[in-house]
Amino acid sequence: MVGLNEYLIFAAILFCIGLYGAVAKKNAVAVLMGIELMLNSVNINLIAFNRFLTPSEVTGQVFAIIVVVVAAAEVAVGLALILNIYRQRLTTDVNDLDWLKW
Amino acid sequence: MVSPITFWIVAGVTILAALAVVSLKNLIHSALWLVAAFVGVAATYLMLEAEFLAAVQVLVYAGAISILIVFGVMLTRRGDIRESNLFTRYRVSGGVISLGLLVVVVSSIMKSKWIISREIVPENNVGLLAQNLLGQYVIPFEVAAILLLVALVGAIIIAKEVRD
Amino acid sequence: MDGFPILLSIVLAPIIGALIIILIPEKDEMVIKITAALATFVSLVLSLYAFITYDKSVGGLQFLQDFIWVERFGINLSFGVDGISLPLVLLTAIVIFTGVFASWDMKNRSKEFFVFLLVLVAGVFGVFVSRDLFWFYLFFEVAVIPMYVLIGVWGSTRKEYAAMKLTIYLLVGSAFALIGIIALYLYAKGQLGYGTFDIATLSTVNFDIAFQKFAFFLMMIGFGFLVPMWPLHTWSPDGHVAAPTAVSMLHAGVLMKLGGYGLIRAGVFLFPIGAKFWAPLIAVLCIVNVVYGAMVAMVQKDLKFVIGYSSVSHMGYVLLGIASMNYLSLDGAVAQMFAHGIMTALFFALVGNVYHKAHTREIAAFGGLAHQMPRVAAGFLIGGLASLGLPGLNNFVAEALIFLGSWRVEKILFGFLHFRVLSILAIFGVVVTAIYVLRVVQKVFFGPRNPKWDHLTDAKGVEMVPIVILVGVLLLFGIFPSLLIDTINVGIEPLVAKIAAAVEIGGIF
Amino acid sequence: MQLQLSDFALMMPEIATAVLAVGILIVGLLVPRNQTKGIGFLATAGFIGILILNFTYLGVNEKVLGGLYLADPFSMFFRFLFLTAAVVVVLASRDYVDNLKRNQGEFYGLLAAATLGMMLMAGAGDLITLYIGLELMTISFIILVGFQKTDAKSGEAGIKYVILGAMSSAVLLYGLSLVFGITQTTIISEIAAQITETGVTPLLLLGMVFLIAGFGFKVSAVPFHMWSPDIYEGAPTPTTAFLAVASKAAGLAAFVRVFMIALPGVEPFWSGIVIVLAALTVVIGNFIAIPQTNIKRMLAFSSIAQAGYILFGLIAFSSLGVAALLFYSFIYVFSNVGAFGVAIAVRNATGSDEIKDYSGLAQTSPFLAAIMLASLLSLAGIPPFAGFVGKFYLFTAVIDQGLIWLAFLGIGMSMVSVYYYLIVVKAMYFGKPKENSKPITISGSLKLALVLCGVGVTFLGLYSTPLINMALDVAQIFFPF
Amino acid sequence: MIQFAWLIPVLPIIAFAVIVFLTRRMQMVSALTAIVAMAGSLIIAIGVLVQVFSTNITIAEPVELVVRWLEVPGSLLIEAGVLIDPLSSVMLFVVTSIAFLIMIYSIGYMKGDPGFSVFFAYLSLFSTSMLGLVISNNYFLTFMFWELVGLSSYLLIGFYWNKDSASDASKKAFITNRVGDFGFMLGMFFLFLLFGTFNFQELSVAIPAFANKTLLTIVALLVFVGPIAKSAQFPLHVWLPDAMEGPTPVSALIHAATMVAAGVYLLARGFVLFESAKTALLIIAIIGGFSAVFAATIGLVQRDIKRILAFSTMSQLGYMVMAIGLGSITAGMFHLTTHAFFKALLFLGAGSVIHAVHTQDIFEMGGLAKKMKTTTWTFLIGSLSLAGIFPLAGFWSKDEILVTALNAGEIFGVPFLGPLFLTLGLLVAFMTAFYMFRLIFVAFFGSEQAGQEAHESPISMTFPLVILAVFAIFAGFIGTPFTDNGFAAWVYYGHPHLPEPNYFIMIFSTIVAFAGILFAWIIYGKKAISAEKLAVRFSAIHTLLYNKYYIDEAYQWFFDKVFLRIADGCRWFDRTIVDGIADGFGDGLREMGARLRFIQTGNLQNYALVIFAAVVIIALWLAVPVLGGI
Repeated sequence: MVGLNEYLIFAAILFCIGLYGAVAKKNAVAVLMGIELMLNSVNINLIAFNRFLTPSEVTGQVFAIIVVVVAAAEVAVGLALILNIYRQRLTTDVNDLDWLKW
Repeated sequence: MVSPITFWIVAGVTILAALAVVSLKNLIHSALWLVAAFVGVAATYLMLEAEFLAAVQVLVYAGAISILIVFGVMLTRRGDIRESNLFTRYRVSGGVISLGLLVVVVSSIMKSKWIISREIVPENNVGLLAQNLLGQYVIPFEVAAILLLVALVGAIIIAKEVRD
Repeated sequence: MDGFPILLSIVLAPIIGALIIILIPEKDEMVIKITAALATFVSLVLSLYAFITYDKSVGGLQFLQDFIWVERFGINLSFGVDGISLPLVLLTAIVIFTGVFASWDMKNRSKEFFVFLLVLVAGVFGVFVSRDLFWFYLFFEVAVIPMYVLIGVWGSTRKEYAAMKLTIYLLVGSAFALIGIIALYLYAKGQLGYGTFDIATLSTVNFDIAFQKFAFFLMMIGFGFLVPMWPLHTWSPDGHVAAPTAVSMLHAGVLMKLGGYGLIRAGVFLFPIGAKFWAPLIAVLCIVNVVYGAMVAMVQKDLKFVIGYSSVSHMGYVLLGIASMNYLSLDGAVAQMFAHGIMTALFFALVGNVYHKAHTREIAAFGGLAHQMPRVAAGFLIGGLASLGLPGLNNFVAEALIFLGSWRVEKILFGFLHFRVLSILAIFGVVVTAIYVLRVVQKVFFGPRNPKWDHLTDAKGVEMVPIVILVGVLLLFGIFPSLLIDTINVGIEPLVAKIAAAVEIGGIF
Repeated sequence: MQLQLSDFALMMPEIATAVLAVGILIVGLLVPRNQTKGIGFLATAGFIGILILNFTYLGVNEKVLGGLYLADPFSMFFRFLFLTAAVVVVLASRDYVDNLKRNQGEFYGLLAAATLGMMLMAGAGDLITLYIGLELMTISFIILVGFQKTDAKSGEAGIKYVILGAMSSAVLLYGLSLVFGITQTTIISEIAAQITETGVTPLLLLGMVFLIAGFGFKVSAVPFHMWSPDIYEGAPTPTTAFLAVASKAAGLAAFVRVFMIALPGVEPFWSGIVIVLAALTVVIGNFIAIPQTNIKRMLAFSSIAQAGYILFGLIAFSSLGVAALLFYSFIYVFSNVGAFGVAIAVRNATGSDEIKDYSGLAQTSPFLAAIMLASLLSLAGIPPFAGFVGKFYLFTAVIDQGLIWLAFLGIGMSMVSVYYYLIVVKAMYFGKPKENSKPITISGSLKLALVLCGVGVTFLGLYSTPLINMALDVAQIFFPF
Repeated sequence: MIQFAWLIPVLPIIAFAVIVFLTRRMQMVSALTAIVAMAGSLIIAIGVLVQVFSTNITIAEPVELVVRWLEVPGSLLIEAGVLIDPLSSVMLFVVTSIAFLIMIYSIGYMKGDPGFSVFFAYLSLFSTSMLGLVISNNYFLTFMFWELVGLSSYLLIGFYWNKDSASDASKKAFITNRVGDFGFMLGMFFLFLLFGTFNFQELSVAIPAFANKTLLTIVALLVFVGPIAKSAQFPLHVWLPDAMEGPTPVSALIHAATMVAAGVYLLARGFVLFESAKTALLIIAIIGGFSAVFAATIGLVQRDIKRILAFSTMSQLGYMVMAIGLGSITAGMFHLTTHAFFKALLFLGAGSVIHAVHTQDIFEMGGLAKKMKTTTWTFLIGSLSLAGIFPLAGFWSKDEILVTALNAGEIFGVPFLGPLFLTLGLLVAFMTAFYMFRLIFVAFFGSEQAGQEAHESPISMTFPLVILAVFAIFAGFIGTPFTDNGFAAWVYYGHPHLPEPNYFIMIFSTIVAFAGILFAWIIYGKKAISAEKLAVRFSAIHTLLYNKYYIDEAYQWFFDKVFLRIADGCRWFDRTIVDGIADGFGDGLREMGARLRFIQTGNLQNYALVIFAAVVIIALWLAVPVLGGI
């Protein structure tokens, strides 16, 4: 029998992997990928809660849909920005983006 | 209810795919593994009897987002693709913090007790979802539309090449 | 003039003057100056009117005006003056009026100068006429920032450093006072059931001993920065030196008095027990002020530094008067604030005059200046004599009252140091003052004619206005002190009653 | 549950703003490129109209869709704030927009969209609405930050903002999901009741920590502030101004709403964290501001510090505290936009944001210098400007809770802030203007914006009564007793 | 007349104001204004004197006229009041008359000086202060005028302020007096503390009833510090010789006749205090006696005519102080009165000489007796009076002091004190006679100096000389032991002690005086003994005396090497330590900011790490108490 906790832990692992990808990869696109993983793990959380605790309602799923929309929008804007910066500096390495500091 | 074996297989594959995404050095490979991870998540949704979400997941993520990402990879290609996805100097510290977060979250989860509902998922799950989205949750739904519009306009403004 | 808002007008006159000046084109310097003079003249006339018509037989706060402001916090814009604040209002009016004339030769960006100067003085007036602690504090801070600009733009000698130092010091000081005021407000709210910043109402609250100790400490540090109490004083000589003439006058003449006034109003009056507890510390530090300030003044090379440190020394007397906490000494403290204000304004007006013409203030560079500038020399000598407490001039009366008051204190500090020892040291300060004042007078003004300074012209015309007025005031209240002291008495009386009613507790030492 | 006609009436400001946003985007597409002046007027008029409309909601306290959306004094106050900010920013961005070659309509449209997002955050009665509002705002801002495509700094700021913003929203979202899971509801007012029923669990606290991180990011509280100096510096100045005041206020609105309404039960746990964060914010923000040489970056650190002060109001956990918080957030609009407005003017004239290039501003452009002076003094909390009154209320609120040390810290750091603000004043007033430097000419609307800000900080400094009374009334909804 | 007594000090101040504000440019008008005002005061003073002696006003039952001056309810009442009794009325007469004469003299002496008007203004200011000091009815007012005479003295000593020596001297005078005033003030405050009043009359009732004699002694000694400085007693005498930098009429009026006597007057006025503290009285007598001898020894070798007179003044003041210390205000005041006249005469004579020869060194003068007849004769009369030659004024007053000294043993109950003080007195008498006649023999009768065009001074200068000479001869007769109802019957403390003629002392003191004159004649008149050889023989002593025992040098050393160094140390401490800490604090904060800014690395992943690290840390922080550890 798979309980709620297993799903939550699964989501947590996914979240942390995504986080690791987001902070440890040079390529801005890879960073965005990591973020997507994090958002997905949240969705697992939401749907699992919905399923186990309030199966007769769909609040969690509604929330998850919204999250999906937001994720899509963020990626779209993010990629546009990456494209823009690539045109200017010919790099997608986030470590090179340190003109603004101190 | 889903059998534990199915769950563990799906979860294991998804986690492995995610690990591959963050550990591979070739961005293309990472992107492909990301698609796999998204599919795994969709499978998880299915196990949780959220069929509509699973469909959305496959369509939006595995389809649209992955394509967007590949698109991005193509546009930003420079140098050797096999060395396109390297680690930063936060390889270790990032790992420590991620692991720390994992420990904190998991230990908190382990201490939680849930009152599991005995109710079953209603048949007309998708219909209910539709009613909710256009009824009670109409505001977020409408705003999401505006949000997409904004993102669209923004992406165009920013990505459009300047010709001066 | 019944019903005429005298105090409000005193505060508003400079502000209106400033607003008018903003509208005048920069090139019409004369119009700007006349406007400034007129605005301050209005304040002066009204202050004089208030001073003369204040009913001493009734006493208390008079010329009251109230505007409900933030009702739910108990903040009211309320004005009123009593025997303590009235002389200080008059002092401010005199000093700023003469200050405008002392800056008559201002040529560089005079429009901005007078705008800031008038805003500054409006703040100072506001402090003295406010009966509401919130506005008291607000007006005080209004006075600080114009000072920064005034010193930084029109000053001299490390002006930017001095301006910053002065501003930060004053604000840090006021920060302590602000915390004290808020704590006081909240405590009183707990007791009264409603919030109020009205000083008179707050004074009826029974603050417990622990709170009084705490709150008075905050006030002591806060206003101690302004007075300035040793070792929080170093901003003041630097500030004095750097500031342009009128600002030095206002700064040393009036701004430092805000500290003494605040300490009396928001310190001793509200927390008599706390005051008794901390008084020994103030007493010890103020003696350091007096003697050490005078000693440092002795070896200064810049004329303004001498006066700056002499202010430190003289304000020590004010603190001594407050620390002694009796009728005579508090009377003397207020009188000393007035007297020192006039005296030091005179000094700065004269030094400014000399500096403006000679472009140096180095004592060693001068000598025999009385040949070229006899009037300035005479004025400086009179100021010096006032400074060293010569009878017949206002300062003597004030200092004598402080000494007499402190002499009466029968307290033993640290278990062995009799309070009277401090009084004796303070009185000895007068001797040291005489030494450095006369040395400076001699070195600058006496001696053979120095042809190097033959191009200097004596003070004349408009330049004489500050000298004549300030000397006149020194003499008037020096010869007829009861004109001033009778008013102060009326103000001090309730304070003394409050102190007498307070529980006697051991001091800090 | 369906949307009723009366619900539309309750949401008119939001709907109007949505219409304005979309409308401007469309108009922007239709209008020929050389006749875009009207868009600015349209945006200004639109925002002013909505601002006036908003006043008709004075005293309204209704729920929409069973509490999913709230038309209460709190949301009304924040709408008032956002719209005021929008009006002055739109006015102030005039000179910037005129210099844009294209996308002028989009600039105003995105501004309106961001405003809509903020309004939703303030009015949200459930977590989903709150989240989507937050994202609408964030994404609009991301685009506005990266708007200056030709400017590499702007692009870099955009990327930083999108990545960090997405990460923070992931964190916030994770927290929201946990809260949703524990309480099985997304309706904020019902969460509290659920928590009293189930009690405090470790996972709830963890969720709370994630929420603090998420909201802390939006209000730029240390250590979640790291993004803001870079983004503030890189973004176009009007965007920075709007970001600094409105985005922060919106984050604060959500923060207050969630923590005061949904999580009062765990107040003992979060108050300690918020105290530490606020103290750190005030200290770090002020310290790092000292050595800055770029005015926008300096103002960024200063605005971090200001966030710390504002959090004092949350810490106080009293109606006085909330009122002080609201009051301060509001006057902060005038203070900050005033300062940024001058920065826009100077940037337009000299092409520089460096403080040393402000030298002699008081002589070439006394009006700009005076507004800058008033704004900076207001930020520093010096009377007679509004910042003083705001800080006064905030400190009163925390001292009332017995946190005197925090008040001391706050005031002490204010003194530090005076130091670096005065460095700008020093440049403007003490410095000599460069040779043959001409007075800076600014457009009428920027002038109007600056006058509004100057009048705002002065008037509210001297006569804070109407605003603080309003804020106190609003705070009643959190502490009705 | 008594009801107008308050006008006596007021008239001169009016003259001062008129001169300063109106007539500064009209020299003669200024002088006349001052003189007319002074004459008015003189007339009133005479009227008061006559009325006091014709009605029954005594020191114990004086007349007081008061107005409220400064009041702090329940704490302090200071009145501006005049106190008319024989003591003050005599003093008023002395001051007004001498001031009047000296003003007349000054017309001639100051002629052509650019500061002519100012000079008269200052003299008027001085007169007001001095008369106010004399006439006031309480310590506080006395103190105020006491300081104001110090101011006038400062202004007048520094009258030639373009000379560095003059401005130095004026500064020295003021500061030295300040030190004295410091003590006076403390004593006065003690009186107020103990008795709650400054009023002389009220104190004279309260003090004798006060039990704590030790405290009274301290108070009395503190008050006495004032007179030590003002009357140039050891060790605060250093200013007086330097004060001779002022114009000679000033030296005559202020530094010989009146102001320096104020100390003696104060001792007399407040005698009830000293009387109640016998130890203090003895110390006063000792200081007075010592100063008398001390100054006289210095006077023996000085070359400057005014300095000789200055040390003589100091010596004579010591005499007076000693007399009062020995319990007789009658003797002290009597000598004060006669001394005022003959010492003023001597100074004016000296001024006349200086006016003629433009030098002050007596060895650069000589043979003046032939050229300046009036001056010589009057100077001689003054000198004889000072030397105490029968029957001139000085004889009678000195005689009374010596009689008092002889009785000193009885007052203090220590038998040997009588002979001791008598010996001191006679020693001073001898030296006085010697140095005065040394002066006369050298300056007036010595060989003429080549190229000196001395001639007699104008009438405005010689007229006062003659008048004062008359006083110097006859003033003593008001107080001889053979006069009934004379000085002793007016000015006394407690009960009048009408002096019995003591022929032994009369004769003996006359012999001593003649011995001094003879000795001077042998050395300087006949030149039987070479002064130069004596000086070489006793060179150590001579150098010591000539340099005034090096006391000025000691003070100067103290001021330069100790006082200024301490001051410099304070300055250093202030700038380096106090300011350094404040500045260092500010710099520290700035430095902290400069370092902290580097946490903002500009790397977005770093920022993200910070965010998540913070989340983990906060969670762990909460976990410690809540979860009992993870």
